[in-house]
Amino acid sequence: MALLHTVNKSPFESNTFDACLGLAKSGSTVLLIEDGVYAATTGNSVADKIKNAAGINFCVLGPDLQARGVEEKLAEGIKVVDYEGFVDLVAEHDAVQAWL
Amino acid sequence: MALLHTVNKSPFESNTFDACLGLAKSGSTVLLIEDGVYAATTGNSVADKIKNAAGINFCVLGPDLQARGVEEKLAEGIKVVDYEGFVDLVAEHDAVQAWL
Amino acid sequence: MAKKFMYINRKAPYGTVYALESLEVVLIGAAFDQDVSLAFIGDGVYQLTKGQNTKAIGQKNFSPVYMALGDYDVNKIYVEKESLEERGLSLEDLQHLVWEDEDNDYEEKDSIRLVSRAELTDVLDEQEVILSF
Amino acid sequence: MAKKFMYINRKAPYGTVYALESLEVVLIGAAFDQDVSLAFIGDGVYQLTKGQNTKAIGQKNFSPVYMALGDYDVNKIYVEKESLEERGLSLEDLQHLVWEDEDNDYEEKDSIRLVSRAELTDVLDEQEVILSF
Amino acid sequence: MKFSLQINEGPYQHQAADSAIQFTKAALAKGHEIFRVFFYHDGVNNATRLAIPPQDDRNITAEWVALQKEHNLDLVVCIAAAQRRGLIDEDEMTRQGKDANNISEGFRISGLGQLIEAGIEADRLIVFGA
Amino acid sequence: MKFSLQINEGPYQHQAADSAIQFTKAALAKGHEIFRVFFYHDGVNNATRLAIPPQDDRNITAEWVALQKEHNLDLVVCIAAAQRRGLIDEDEMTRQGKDANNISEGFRISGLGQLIEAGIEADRLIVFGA
Repeated sequence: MALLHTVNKSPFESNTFDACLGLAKSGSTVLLIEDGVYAATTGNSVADKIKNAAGINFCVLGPDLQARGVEEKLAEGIKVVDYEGFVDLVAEHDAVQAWL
Repeated sequence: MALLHTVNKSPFESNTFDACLGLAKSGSTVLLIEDGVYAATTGNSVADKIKNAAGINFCVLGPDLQARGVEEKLAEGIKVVDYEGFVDLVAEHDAVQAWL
Repeated sequence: MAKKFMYINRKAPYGTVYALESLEVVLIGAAFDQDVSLAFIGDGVYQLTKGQNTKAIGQKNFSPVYMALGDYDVNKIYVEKESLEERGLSLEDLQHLVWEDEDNDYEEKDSIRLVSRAELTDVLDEQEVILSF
Repeated sequence: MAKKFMYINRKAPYGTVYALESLEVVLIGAAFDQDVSLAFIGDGVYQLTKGQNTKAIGQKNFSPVYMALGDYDVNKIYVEKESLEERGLSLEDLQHLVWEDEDNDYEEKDSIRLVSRAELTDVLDEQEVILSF
Repeated sequence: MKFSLQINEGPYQHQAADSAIQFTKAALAKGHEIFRVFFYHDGVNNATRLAIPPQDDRNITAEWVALQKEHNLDLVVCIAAAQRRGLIDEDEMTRQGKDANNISEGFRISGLGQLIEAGIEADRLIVFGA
Repeated sequence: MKFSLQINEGPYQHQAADSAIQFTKAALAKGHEIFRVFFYHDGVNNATRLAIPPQDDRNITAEWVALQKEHNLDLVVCIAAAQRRGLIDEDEMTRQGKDANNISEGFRISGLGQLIEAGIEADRLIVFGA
């Protein structure tokens, strides 16, 4: 079993991203969408959290990165997907947990 | 001049309370309402923040504490007000900043 | 075949409607004979506190409804230990939720399962349908 | 007598409507000849980033409107330094907002004032009407 | 003292809508004047007359309407926010060629200038939101 | 694969309503089936036919209606959440003695059991909210 976790809140304003990391099992995937995409940017106070989350696959929704003008700030090791990639991730995992 | 700050988010889920403390001037008042009242409870991971905020007056809305069943957990040094007390606080301060 | 349904509750009561409307789904969902669990994580643990009194805020106090969950065969209620501790709460601060085991002479059993974050991670991992509020 | 109006912007754009609807108030409010300031704090600083492209999310890109604020005599735009730094941003990442000083031969001046948290505290303390979004 | 309120959230979803009512009642009880209540963002949803809350729950719109009648409150719904969200009055219905309207009595639809004016004319502006 | 969606927030206020539409379009484009879209909490506000968004902005309800027509989607609005928030159809209007209704074509009002069924019948349930 592997879950897909979606996070749509900014890691700077909400603890949602931390809560997700606390309960995401090794082998699961975290997809950052909406204001959650800021967690995928580099050079900031949360960047180490992704580096230190061993065994979790991180993806980010490209359309949301582009909308916010932070595409060039993307941290290493995070896969960018579009909405069709989002759909694929849902299909490839056993269930989806939305961290709202 | 002295501002009244209102905070209505839980300090455990949102950075709103921290943001307020960062910009509240000595002599101003912070009123905790709605889910913000949890910041007024004791024995938890945020309790020290109020203790360390020198020069700020802290108030909490009693009706919101009671609704949430945490009245008995109230930390020391925080004044409990009802809605009429809320109105008085607004009148006594020069302006209101709502930390949403 | 019954599916594993998990209701994730992460929000405090009254500040938003999610706690109440989540409870409404759980009660309706109980009729569908699925394998139902509830998890209370983060501020969600505040939903279960004793002594809620909403009179002065003008909202309905729905906390007594949690006591009825056992009667609906909703008796797997996971409460995350770390979430309680961060908030200065213990099980004593929560309502005592029970259910009657009809396979065991209607013995009264606790519904709340206090679990660590690591244990809850494994529980979540087994779920097939996760409803988030 | 003009009142000191402060618009506090603390939310990222597009995730919620607040950034857009705040901007709409600012534009309408500009006609009222008040002493207007804007503060961008926390995720609010993201409203001003360069290079926003909303085509793929189906929302309107309203970021060019910030460039027009100077024409509406809205030229006191406070950006909190600490908020930028926490997010790994610098002024270079934000749009260059300017206004023309008609008292000074229409000289082009910067609208953004990069201020520390301590400085912003003093600015907030002087306000008479604070609109929060 | 003269107060104005800005309400950013709709009924039931966030407590902001409730807090604003409780504040208004307390302010009026203490003899203050409410210059205007301005409903913005999802706050416009407080103004629907079509809501049917459960019988054992509060009816937020009805509470505003009762307060409006008793104290002649000026309850203003932002026209731009309301149009986006499907809150329209009879005039808007006709003008926009819609077949129904849903704004309750006691509320009036107007522009954002009314919010600025509320800030200028009142001694204090208080924002309720999420 | 068969997907069900739950939408917890209304249009414009939160991006959740937009993300759900984009996801639905992408899923359909990839040949998946959408078993049901269930609108809960403020999500019921997506179903109003009275919205008049600015001409240069998207019309979220109209997008759902277009998708519904093309793909015969089952768009279900939670009756309890809708009643609280003033979203009613013609039947509800008559039954409750209201003078107007505002649900758009393409949506149907039903109970929470439809959400549970959506979870049971679909291969995946995805929640969009705030």
